[in-house]
Amino acid sequence: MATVFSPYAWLVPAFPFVAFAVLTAFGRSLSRTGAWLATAGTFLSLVLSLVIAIERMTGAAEDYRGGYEWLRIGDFSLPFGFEVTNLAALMLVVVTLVAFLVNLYSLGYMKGDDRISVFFAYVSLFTFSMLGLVLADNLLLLYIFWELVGVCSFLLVGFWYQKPEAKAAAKKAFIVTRIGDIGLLIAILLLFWYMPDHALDFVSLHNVFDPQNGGTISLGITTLIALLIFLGAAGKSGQFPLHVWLPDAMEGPTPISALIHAATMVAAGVFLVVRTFDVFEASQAAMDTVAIIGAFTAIFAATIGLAQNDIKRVLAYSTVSQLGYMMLALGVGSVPGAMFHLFTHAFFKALLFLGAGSVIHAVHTQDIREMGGLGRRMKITAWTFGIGALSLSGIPPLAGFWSKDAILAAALADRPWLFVVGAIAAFFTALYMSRLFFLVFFGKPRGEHGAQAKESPGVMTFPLLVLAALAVVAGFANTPWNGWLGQWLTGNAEADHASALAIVVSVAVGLLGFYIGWLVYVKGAVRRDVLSSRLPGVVRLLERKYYIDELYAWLFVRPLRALGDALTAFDTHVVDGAVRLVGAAANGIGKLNTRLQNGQLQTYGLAGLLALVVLVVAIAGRRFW
Amino acid sequence: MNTLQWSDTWYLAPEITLAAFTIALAVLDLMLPNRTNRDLVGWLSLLGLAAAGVFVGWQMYDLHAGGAASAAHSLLGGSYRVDDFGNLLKLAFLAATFLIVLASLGTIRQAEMPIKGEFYYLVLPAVLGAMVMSSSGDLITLFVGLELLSITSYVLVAARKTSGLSSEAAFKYYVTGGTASAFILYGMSFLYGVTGSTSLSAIGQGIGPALADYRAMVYVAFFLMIGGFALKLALAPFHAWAPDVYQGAPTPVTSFLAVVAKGAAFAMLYRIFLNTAMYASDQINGSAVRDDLFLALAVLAAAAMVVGTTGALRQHHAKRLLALSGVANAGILLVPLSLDVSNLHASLFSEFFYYLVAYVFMNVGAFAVLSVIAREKGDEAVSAFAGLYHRAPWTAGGMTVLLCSLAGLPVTGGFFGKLFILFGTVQTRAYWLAALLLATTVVSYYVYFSFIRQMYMRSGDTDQGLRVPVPAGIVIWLSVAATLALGVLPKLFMGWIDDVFSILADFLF
Amino acid sequence: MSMLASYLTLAAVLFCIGFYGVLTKRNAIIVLLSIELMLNAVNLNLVAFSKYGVNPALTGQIFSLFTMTVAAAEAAVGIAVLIVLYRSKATVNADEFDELRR
Amino acid sequence: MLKDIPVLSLIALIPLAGAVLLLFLPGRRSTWPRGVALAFTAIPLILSAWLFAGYEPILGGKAFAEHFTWLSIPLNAEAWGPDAAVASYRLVFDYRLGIDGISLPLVLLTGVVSLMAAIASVHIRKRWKTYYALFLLLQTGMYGVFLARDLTLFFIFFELTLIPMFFLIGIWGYFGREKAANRFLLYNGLGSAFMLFAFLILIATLGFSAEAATAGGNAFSFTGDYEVLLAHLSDPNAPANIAQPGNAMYLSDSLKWTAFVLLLIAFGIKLPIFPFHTWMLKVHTEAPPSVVMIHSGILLKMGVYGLIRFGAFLLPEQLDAWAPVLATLGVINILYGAVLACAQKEFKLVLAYSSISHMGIVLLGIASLNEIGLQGAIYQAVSHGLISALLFLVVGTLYERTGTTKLDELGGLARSVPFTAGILLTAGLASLGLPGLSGFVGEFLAFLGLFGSMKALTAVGALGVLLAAVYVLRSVLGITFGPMPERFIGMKDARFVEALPMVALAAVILVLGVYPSLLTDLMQHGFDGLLKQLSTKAGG
Repeated sequence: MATVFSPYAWLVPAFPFVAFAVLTAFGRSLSRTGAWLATAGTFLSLVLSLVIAIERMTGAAEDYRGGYEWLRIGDFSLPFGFEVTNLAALMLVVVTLVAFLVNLYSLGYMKGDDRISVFFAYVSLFTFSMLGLVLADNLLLLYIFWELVGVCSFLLVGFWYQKPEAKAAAKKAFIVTRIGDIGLLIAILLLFWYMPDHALDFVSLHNVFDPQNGGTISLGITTLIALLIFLGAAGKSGQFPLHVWLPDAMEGPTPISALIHAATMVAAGVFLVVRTFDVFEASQAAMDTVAIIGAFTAIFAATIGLAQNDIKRVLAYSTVSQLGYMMLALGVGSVPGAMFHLFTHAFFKALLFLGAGSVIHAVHTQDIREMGGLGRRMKITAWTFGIGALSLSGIPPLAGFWSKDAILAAALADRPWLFVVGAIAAFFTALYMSRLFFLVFFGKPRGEHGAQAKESPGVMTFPLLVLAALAVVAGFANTPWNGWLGQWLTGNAEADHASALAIVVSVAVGLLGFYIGWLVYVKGAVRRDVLSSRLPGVVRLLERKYYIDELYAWLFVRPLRALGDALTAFDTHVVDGAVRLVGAAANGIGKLNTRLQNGQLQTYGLAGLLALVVLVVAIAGRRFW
Repeated sequence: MNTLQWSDTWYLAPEITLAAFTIALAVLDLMLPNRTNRDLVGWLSLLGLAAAGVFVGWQMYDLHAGGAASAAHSLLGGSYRVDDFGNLLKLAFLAATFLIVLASLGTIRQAEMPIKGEFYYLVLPAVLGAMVMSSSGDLITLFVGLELLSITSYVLVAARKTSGLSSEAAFKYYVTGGTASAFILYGMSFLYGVTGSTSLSAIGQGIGPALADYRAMVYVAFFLMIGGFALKLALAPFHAWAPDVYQGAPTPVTSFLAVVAKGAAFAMLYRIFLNTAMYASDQINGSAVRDDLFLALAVLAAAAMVVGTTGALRQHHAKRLLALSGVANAGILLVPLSLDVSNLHASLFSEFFYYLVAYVFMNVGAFAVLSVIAREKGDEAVSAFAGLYHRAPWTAGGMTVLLCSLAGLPVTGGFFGKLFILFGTVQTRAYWLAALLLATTVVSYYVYFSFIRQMYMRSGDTDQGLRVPVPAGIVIWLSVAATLALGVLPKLFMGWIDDVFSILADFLF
Repeated sequence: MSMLASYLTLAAVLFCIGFYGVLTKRNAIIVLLSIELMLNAVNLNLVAFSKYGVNPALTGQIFSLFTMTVAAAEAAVGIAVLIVLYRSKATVNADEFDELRR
Repeated sequence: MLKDIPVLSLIALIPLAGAVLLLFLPGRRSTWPRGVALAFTAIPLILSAWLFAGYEPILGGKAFAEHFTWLSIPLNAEAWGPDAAVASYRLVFDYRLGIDGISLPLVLLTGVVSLMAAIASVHIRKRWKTYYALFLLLQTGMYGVFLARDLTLFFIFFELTLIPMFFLIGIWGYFGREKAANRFLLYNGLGSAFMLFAFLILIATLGFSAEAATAGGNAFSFTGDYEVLLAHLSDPNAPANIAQPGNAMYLSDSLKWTAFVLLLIAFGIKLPIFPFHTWMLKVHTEAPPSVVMIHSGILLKMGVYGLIRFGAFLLPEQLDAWAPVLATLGVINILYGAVLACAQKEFKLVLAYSSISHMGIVLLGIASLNEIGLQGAIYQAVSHGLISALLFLVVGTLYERTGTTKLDELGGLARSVPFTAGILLTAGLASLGLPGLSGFVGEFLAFLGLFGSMKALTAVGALGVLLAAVYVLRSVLGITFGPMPERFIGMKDARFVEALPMVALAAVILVLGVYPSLLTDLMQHGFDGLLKQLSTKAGG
């Protein structure tokens, strides 16, 4: 069935871009209206993408591709086009929806900030780039938008540029992700030279790496390419060991954390892997790497999350951990699982961040030890946050449960030990979420602001409600008994590895974790410092995030600085010294001449005589002996 | 017809004119009462120089009147030749002297040179000597010309009677000059010995056969002469006297020494080497005497370029600096002659002469500027140029052009002169010379731009305008114009040289 | 030929003595004289060659006449210069004439 | 209509005319000189834009070639010597201008940057007349370099840029200006000396050709005409290619190598290639910003251009053989420059070293020896020109206000001068190769091209991209972000004259980043000749 709306898909990113352009052009003059304008732009794209998505859901419209030639050199040409697939359609909806809600939310959250128009300009730019990334039909174009979203994230993390932490965090975010980007870049270079007729678009990627007509590219190269792509993905999606930037990125305004560092951009890595999944499938080694890194990240980040006291950092580490889950899913070959989790996670994690934002808005602190007892004062926030927390902890029947279960099931089917890891991570997840939730909303107010905290305005609570609703229902898009989403995404009916064991375990660990949390932080049945008193080392280790940052400082930052200083010395003394030496040499000869000029005529004559003798001996003399 | 005919006097017209003017002016100078300004004598000597120049030009026209590509008139049994080589150089010398005298009018202070008249009429015999050197076909005439030039210039150097420096310079110049003459003469005597003749052409024919049994003596002859000439031309390391003498001598005399005396010595060198040394090789037992001799010249040229340029690096006295730059330039001027004359590279004289003319203009101009400044500040250090940009922007600009030419930067005569010489070296694959030439050129940037730094980037003690005497101004701007013209349209001049000059008719006869 | 050889040797010796004098003598007068000595060596050479050289002719002797004349003129100027110099410096020590240097 | 007027000569010489005109105008106040300078800077830009419009890659700009016989110098008109049949040898230096896909982008770059620098020269406080006269003279030199099609002419224009630069640095520079000026003059003078040496070798061999026989016999000539040299290069019957004893014009391999190495050093100094880079540090720090815009924006590109135009086209075998060396040098440049840029405490030095790093990328492009890489090299040259010009424009603007360029004395300027800070950030992002800005395209193409031949080296070089992010963010954020010292409170943001060129340059950078075909289409057939040469070498 021919598609009607897909040809207009390019409009989806266009709206936010227009908003961005207008805001940058005359942002200062229209501060608040500008904000509304940006929101409106996002809303338009939301509508359009919904239309597209619905169209594709109702009837299986074939993929649509459009675009023009960007750059032609000799007989190489680099096209510039967009492609609408079901995957893209889904991402469009997710991105635009979250973006719209965040815009709405920010209207309240950022009120009174004198650079609000700049803020919305950045957000619109980000939305544009993210949508472009989703729609890109070839790797190069994807890379371009990939970098753009990176920059937007950098700009927004550093939005409060006067805070040194924000500055540092922004720098860190950019540079660390850049490491991954280089991997991706090299992967693109490799593909360009190895692909038949230098094609970089995903369709030909799919065809070339398709198992039946495979073998065009050697396994080694394929693995290399896959790993490099994954390096890029790891950078963006904060996979170990490139996860360090994500928690620091929480220096940015909270809505940004929700939009970029929870729902959309960080998921771009997962999206990238899905987009190039054929390459991965062609190399088992790559798949293993993805799976193992993913699983490790999941449990690693979860453990750190247990010991953090900054509400946003806890959520950040949980994001890292969840992204790990998605990678794990991909590693074990379940694209639907990954996409499904990405889908649900976008909602409940955005919900959690926005909720956290509303809390921070109320109490002006991010330290959960200074909060508490907010449940009574901020009902909506508390309830929605609770839903989000439960959903994340995988308590049925909330969305998080279904998606996480899908992943665990896939892992169990593929490699049981990964399933175990995942389950433990799930337990930790539930634990730290309950800790967070109970510490914030239960008990007595601890911080000075806690007492007179009040509920946030409507523009901020409305998105919470919407997201909460989604966090509840989104899960039914793909339940063990109907794998609709998976089918819709991948086209072929996914062999769903629904297994009772997986369900039981995931439910069990979820509930257990939450229960323990309740015991410790509400009922006080177990003393809080039970761990920190018994094995302080472990707690310290977790609080300091396994000393990864320090490790990097030792491994890279200091050596670079040292090398820089060493080379500076080298440059000034050796290289430039050589130059000066040449000059000195010329001067030296000159000095000899000055030495000769002693005013004594007879000295001059003597010099002449010697010279003549030498000349004669050297030139004529050689003829005689 | 070995005796002097009346008809020959016409060919000697330029020389005779100069001689006549010399005597007349000497007498006039005696007659004039002391209080009258001697500039009159100066203008008259200018007239004499101009007249001689006209005659030379006329003769050149005559030589080519028949449309003959090139001809030469030899008189007094071939001991004196009126040919294009000679005429071209004569023109150059006369022009240079003309400019120098013109510049000196109004810039020489009475205190500096008590009896200016002497200077004005002693310049003439000096030029006469130079002209004789450039157009003799016989060792004797060459020697006489050389001595005429040298002796008069001894006196000129001493012209600043009152100053001990001047006379010390004169003494040094005298001793060096005398020694040089002695060497040259001694060498000549051997040349005469092995060939039994003093006429260059005869020597040229005789020297090849003579090699068979007198090879050593030929070597001695030529190396003695080379030593003498090296001393005269102040080629390193025979150059040490030059800075002293240049510093001590009055500025106009300095520039005369730097330009005319040098040029004349080169003329003599060309005469001797192209007419005799060229043939100092016999095919029978192929002894490479000729190659050795030219190689010796090349080595001397290289040494001069290196020592002159680097020495100038550490020099802060403008005149001494220009003296050392003169050493370097002498080296450059020597390069074309030192290159192997083959059918591919017969352009040595064009290259030499082009650069010589460029050198004349840039040097005379620079010395004129220097004398203007020195006259006003009484200080001849490079730092005397400080802030010239503010005091006389146009003069500063002109000086900049001249310096660029000295440094061999486009688009100036100096640039193309060096370019042609360079091309010659590369053509004959004398890459080592080319490399040295380039290297020294780069070093010389620093030397010459030290003036520019002073003029533009330092501020002098005073900022009130600098008064440039009209004659000096004319000279400066003539030189600048000529330098630029040579730089923008080398074709005109180079083409003219090529039309006029023929290596076959003038040498190798 | 041996005749010629001896003359040439004598001339060479003279020349060397002269040059030696130029280079070493402190007294400026002596220096001037040494130059004359060198020129005389040349004259000797020329005359010898014109007598015993290849195709003997008078040219050499004539040349030597020229040389002498010129040398005389030169010497005159030299002495004059020296006198002027003596006026200002009140010495004839060649090695004290080093006001111009560096 | 374009064909009728000598548009190239106009482009090259109009600035000179302006300079001459300036000498006769009053220079008391800045108005007159400035106005004239702007006018005479704008005209060539317009003309080159016109050129851009009328240029057809297929024709390779033959339509615009200009030629006046300038000087053909008789070396020797004698029938003399061993072969008496020879009538004359002539040395032919002609005035030849031409344009093609390689030079046109650089000409445009020259136009844009010069105009912007002229506008940005408001910061010049003294001797306007002299300043603008020299400024115009400099332009003539630069245009000439990119347009000349005769070796000698090229050299003359190349030298012509030295003198004005010496003055511009030495008179209007900062504290250490004289030293910097000297360093510049001597170092570059050395470079041009090397170049001249190589050129003369080529002229004396490749440039030798027989002309129509005259009455006196055959006439021969040595010429520096680029086209002739190219023709002889591939012509087996050219004397330069005939190896027989006594053939003085034979261009032996050793000679070729000599020439190649000489050229490599000559242009390596301009580029600059490590270790010949120290001179440009001084220039970057000591020269006035508007001059550095020209210097870093255009003069360095003359090295790139020369290396491709002569090193590559005239000596393809040597380039082919040395491609790995060039690539290695490029990688060294990239990493060395980047690491040092990370360690600097003076913003100008950061920029200087970053230039070194970026020029390394150009080297990579050249070393790739394929069309992508070569185009990438040119593209990178152009974009780096624009970016560094913009950066130094900002530097000048900031220095005007803060009086310092030390990183540790600056900070938080985004608050007091948000616009300038924003531009600075943009320029920084462009220079670290952010897609969508011109920097990325050049970088990407260069890497892409080289990757075809040398994968490992390229991968190593790509680390430079990471380091670029490090040093750019370190310095730019150091200046704009963080808490702001009190003394910067109440600073005025960029005036209109300052903002105008900033916006213009930023716009060009953006356009080139979004729509690179604008330039690459020009270069389309620019390298065909060279590539054919290389392929034949590979084949035979």
